[in-house]
Amino acid sequence: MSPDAGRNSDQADGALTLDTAWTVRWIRRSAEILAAERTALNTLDRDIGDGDHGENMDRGFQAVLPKLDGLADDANPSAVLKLLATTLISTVGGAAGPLYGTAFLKAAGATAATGTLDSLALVALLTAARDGIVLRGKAGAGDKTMIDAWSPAVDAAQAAQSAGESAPAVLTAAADAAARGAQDTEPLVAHKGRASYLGERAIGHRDPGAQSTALLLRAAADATRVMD
Amino acid sequence: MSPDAGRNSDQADGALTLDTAWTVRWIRRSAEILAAERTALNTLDRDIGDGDHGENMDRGFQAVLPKLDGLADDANPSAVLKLLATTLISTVGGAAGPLYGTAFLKAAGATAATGTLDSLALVALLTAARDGIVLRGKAGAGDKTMIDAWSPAVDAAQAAQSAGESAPAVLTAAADAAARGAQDTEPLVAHKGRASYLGERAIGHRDPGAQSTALLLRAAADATRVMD
Amino acid sequence: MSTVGECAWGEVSDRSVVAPSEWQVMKKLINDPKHVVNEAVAGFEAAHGDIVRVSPDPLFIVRADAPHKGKVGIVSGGGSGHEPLHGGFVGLGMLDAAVPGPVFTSPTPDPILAATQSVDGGVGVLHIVKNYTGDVLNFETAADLASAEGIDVRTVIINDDVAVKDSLYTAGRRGVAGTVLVEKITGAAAERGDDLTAVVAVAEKVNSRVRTMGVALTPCVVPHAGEPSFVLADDEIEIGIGIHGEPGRERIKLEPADAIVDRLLAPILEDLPLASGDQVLLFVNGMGGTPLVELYIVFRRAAEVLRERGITVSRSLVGNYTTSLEMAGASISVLQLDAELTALWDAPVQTAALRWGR
Amino acid sequence: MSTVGECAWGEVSDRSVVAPSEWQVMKKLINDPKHVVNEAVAGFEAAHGDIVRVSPDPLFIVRADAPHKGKVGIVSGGGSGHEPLHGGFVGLGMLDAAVPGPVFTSPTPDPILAATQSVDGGVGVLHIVKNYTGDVLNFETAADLASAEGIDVRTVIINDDVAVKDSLYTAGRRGVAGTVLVEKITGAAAERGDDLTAVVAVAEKVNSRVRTMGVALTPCVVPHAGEPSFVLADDEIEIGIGIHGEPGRERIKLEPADAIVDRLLAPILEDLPLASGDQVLLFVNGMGGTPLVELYIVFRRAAEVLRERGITVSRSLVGNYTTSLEMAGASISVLQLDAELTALWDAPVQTAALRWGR
Ligand SMILES: Nc1ncnc2c1ncn2[C@@H]1O[C@H](COP(=O)(O)OP(=O)(O)O)[C@@H](O)[C@H]1O
Ligand SMILES: Nc1ncnc2c1ncn2[C@@H]1O[C@H](COP(=O)(O)OP(=O)(O)O)[C@@H](O)[C@H]1O
Ligand SMILES: [Mg+2]
Ligand SMILES: [Mg+2]
Ligand SMILES: [Mg+2]
Ligand SMILES: [Mg+2]
Repeated sequence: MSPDAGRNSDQADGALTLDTAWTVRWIRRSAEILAAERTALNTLDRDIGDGDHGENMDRGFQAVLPKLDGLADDANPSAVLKLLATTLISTVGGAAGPLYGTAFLKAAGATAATGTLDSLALVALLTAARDGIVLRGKAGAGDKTMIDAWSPAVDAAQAAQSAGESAPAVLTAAADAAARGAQDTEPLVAHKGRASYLGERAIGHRDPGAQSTALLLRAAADATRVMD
Repeated sequence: MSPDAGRNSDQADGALTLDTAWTVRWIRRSAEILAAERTALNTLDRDIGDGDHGENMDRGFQAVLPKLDGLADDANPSAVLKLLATTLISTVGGAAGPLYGTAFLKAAGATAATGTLDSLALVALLTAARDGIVLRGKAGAGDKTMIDAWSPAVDAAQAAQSAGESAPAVLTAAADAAARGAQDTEPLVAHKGRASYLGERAIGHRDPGAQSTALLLRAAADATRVMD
Repeated sequence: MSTVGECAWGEVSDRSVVAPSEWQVMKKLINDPKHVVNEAVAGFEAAHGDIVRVSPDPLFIVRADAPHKGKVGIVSGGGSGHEPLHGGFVGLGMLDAAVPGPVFTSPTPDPILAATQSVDGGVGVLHIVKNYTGDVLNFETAADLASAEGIDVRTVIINDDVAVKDSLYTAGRRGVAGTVLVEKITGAAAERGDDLTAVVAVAEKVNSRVRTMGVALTPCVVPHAGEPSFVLADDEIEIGIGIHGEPGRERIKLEPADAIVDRLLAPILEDLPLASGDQVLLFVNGMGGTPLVELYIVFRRAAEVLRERGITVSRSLVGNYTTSLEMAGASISVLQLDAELTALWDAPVQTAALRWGR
Repeated sequence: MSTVGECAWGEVSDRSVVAPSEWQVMKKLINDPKHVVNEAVAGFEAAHGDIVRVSPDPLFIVRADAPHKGKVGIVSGGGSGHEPLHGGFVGLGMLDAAVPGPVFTSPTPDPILAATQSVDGGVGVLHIVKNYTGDVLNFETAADLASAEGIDVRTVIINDDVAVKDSLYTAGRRGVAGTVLVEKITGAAAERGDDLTAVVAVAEKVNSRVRTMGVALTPCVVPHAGEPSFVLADDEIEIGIGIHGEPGRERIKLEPADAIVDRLLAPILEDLPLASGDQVLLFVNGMGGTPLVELYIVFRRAAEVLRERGITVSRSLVGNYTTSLEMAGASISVLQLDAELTALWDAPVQTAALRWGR
């Protein structure tokens, strides 16, 4: 697959199909945003964790970029997500590595035989990702973790899909909900991860993992539009 | 000997004799001045040494104070100086402990059988002290050590004695010369002690041991006058 | 407020790559923040080649003579920055391998798996894991992968830190300095030939009998962050600090050492069912930046408090064994001994950081 | 400028007694600056009662089983604040007694004399003295007094620090971290039964073959002073620092670790007549406040430079063994080995800080 394969997936109606090229663009855009937000994520994590979340995410997404060029020409979105998952598992470390790794592994599983993702497939992808994180990390809603961005995103995606929205619109709804969800972690006390050691002192700080989730879903929505 | 034995040595002519009581007053006054100058001496030593000279001197002179009360009633100046010497040796530590200890041990030797010190005996005392320090520390003039206060003091005392000055006047001359000598160490490079490691960087700083010598000799002059 | 950024470390600005001018203001003996762990491990191998060898990629430290046929392998690991934990404890009578992650970040499953394979003597491998979400998850994945390859892997999670309430509402107690004691004693059990089940039982026994509580006086600076991990006022200390600079129970004004020791011991003694006549191992651990002379002042008071309760300190350990880079502070661990644990503690050990009987 | 007084330690005002409010702003785990040494030594005895006992007044630390009839006694000492030097090296195969002075201040002759008497096994006692005027003079007086009592005392002055020019115009080279190597190897010679002359010869041989050079990144704070012993700008380091914070050769801008190592090694290799094929012991010593991970980065480069010159690092030591309280920094020592020195280095040692073979 050529590096700029992502450029040629426009459809006749002007919307982009969510195909392999979109999946690759999603990862590229995520890497871009995470690099730019690296220090900001570190700072969030320093406030209520150990200050490495931006570092960890940046390391993982930088590691996947060169591998994208080596994808088979007939790779489907699921194959791309699986590559992302295994790369994150083997390069991110910390709590976020296995959690995001499992998320994308499950997402790959949920989209296995599909070449192009419609809104229903997108909802399945997001749901599987969220469920994977819950399976590994056992966090519930309101525990002040990345789940508090993922769950509203899944709900919003589901609602948009039920309302008959296009796949890009479903993603935008998910991204918006994740951003709100991340923001809404600020008043919470944490019950999972390092921030749980802080008790009341976590109040007023945004969860870094919820924030990185919001950034990833924003990247997914961005990737439905042509970028330069 | 009662604690205020030092108060009763006035002579008919208004001058004080340099007897045992004077020796005791010298030590008490030294302890007082060194306690007050403790931090200042530490600071000088921090600049070109290890910052403990005030601490060391204060510890030694505080240790001798209670022992003064236990002096035999017939103790002569030499016995008092010997008590000072052994106490300094066993409490001061560092370079200053053995050096001042030897100085006062030799001073005690030089005044052995005397009950009252005249100007000649005083000069002998100061000379013996200085020579003791040279014997142990092997410093010469201009090496930026306490010798650079002691040697001018000995010279000034000798000159004053030759000119027929009284013992108190001899001490004042010695104290003045020591103060100038201490000040004159400022432009020097050190060749002995810790300051020698500094090379050129010692220039501009006063030697702490020279300064404490100046303070001790000032105390000796002070002790020739009645204090409250 | 005193942040290290304001004083010893200089100002470090935001950046996504480290420009040559920027490491110059972070006051550490390093070359490039990105190479700290690799270079340190290379130096470690150069210094202790008689005891360990290093696999550079995936990165792990392993006993020079591993694997031992018929001996249970013991693997630990976690973020770097806690040295000598864990690499300094690889060797006869303690760990078979250690897997260092980036500074304060768990290693990924790949090197854990590789280390597990390299120490497998055919009778199973124990993973000793400090209770942090990242460590637990990454070791879990590695254990799954190793099991899939037919290696019998068991895991013991260390959670000795009484600063954190162990409840459904937290990630649970953290694993801190008590880990050293688990590694030593469990390593001795494996060395004497215990099977995997017995080795696991020893590790769990030590973990259930050791409690730790720490204090920080100053923060530390993670090389790639370049800024202190938290901020303490000139007269503030953090009671119950974790080993990555995670906050603890409370922030208080500095007190005399004896008062601080009493504060650290209280929750330990509340939690550990010690009776008069019991024997303990008392471990005063330095966080990295506190001089030994202060650690012994802490030990003095801790031993005194235990003695007053009729408890005998029959074994002791004092030093920087589970550190947080250059953080100033200390932790106190109390391990309730019995004849078995005492004998295993006394058994020979030959590692870079702990050695006796050999 | 970064002074510790401005950041971690708070402001400490002039004072002649320590008021309760004042220790609160000096950020150390201590009770009262005046009791630091006594309390630390009490804690040391509590922790290591199997190896040492302590005489509280006059204050010295002595092997629990001293004196040994027919064995040369070995005594060292000096100011406190360099722990584990010297107390941590008392025990089988190393020192028989250590005499700790106040922080950074030589002990007086009384405790040195008492320690000498307590380890006299009838065949003489060696004083190992670091070359500082205060140490030299106080040990000299003690030796005179001990000789007067019929004890055969010999003295070896350690001066391994190549930072200071050894000339008539200075107090001569200082004794620094190389002292640890002298104490270990000389202790082994005494333990195997060498007589006083032979023990002195071994000590002098080690001293003549070891060279050290150090660097400081931050100052330290002497408890009774309450202020840093020197001031370094945020981006400055001091090359050739002494172990009391005495200045060294030059103050330079912070550089990468490898460049600093090269600067430290250059004068050592200039001074020590090493040839390709020679074997050395490489000792990277931490000043107290530098994490182990950095010391191994230093070791890595130092070993590399030696290897490039065809010199084999056949023995190594890495850790905080001769410290300056919490000072950040390190020193590198190179000891030219031969078969005898290697065997004596490898001989059993059982002390609080250095232990193997037992
Ligand atoms: N049990 C959990 N379930 C879901 N998310 C979690 C859990 N524990 C931690 N996290 C997420 O991981 C983030 C921290 O990731 P990161 O900083 O990379 O790892 P670490 O905490 O190991 O340093 C947290 O902000 C939180 O969102
Ligand atoms: N060889 C010497 N001869 C004379 N005086 C010396 C010599 N070495 C050091 N001194 C004096 O001792 C002083 C330092 O004393 P002090 O600080 O108490 O001891 P230390 O240097 O051991 O800390 C110096 O300022 C100097 O005057
Ligand atoms: Mg983190
Ligand atoms: Mg001094
Ligand atoms: Mg982390
Ligand atoms: Mg001194």
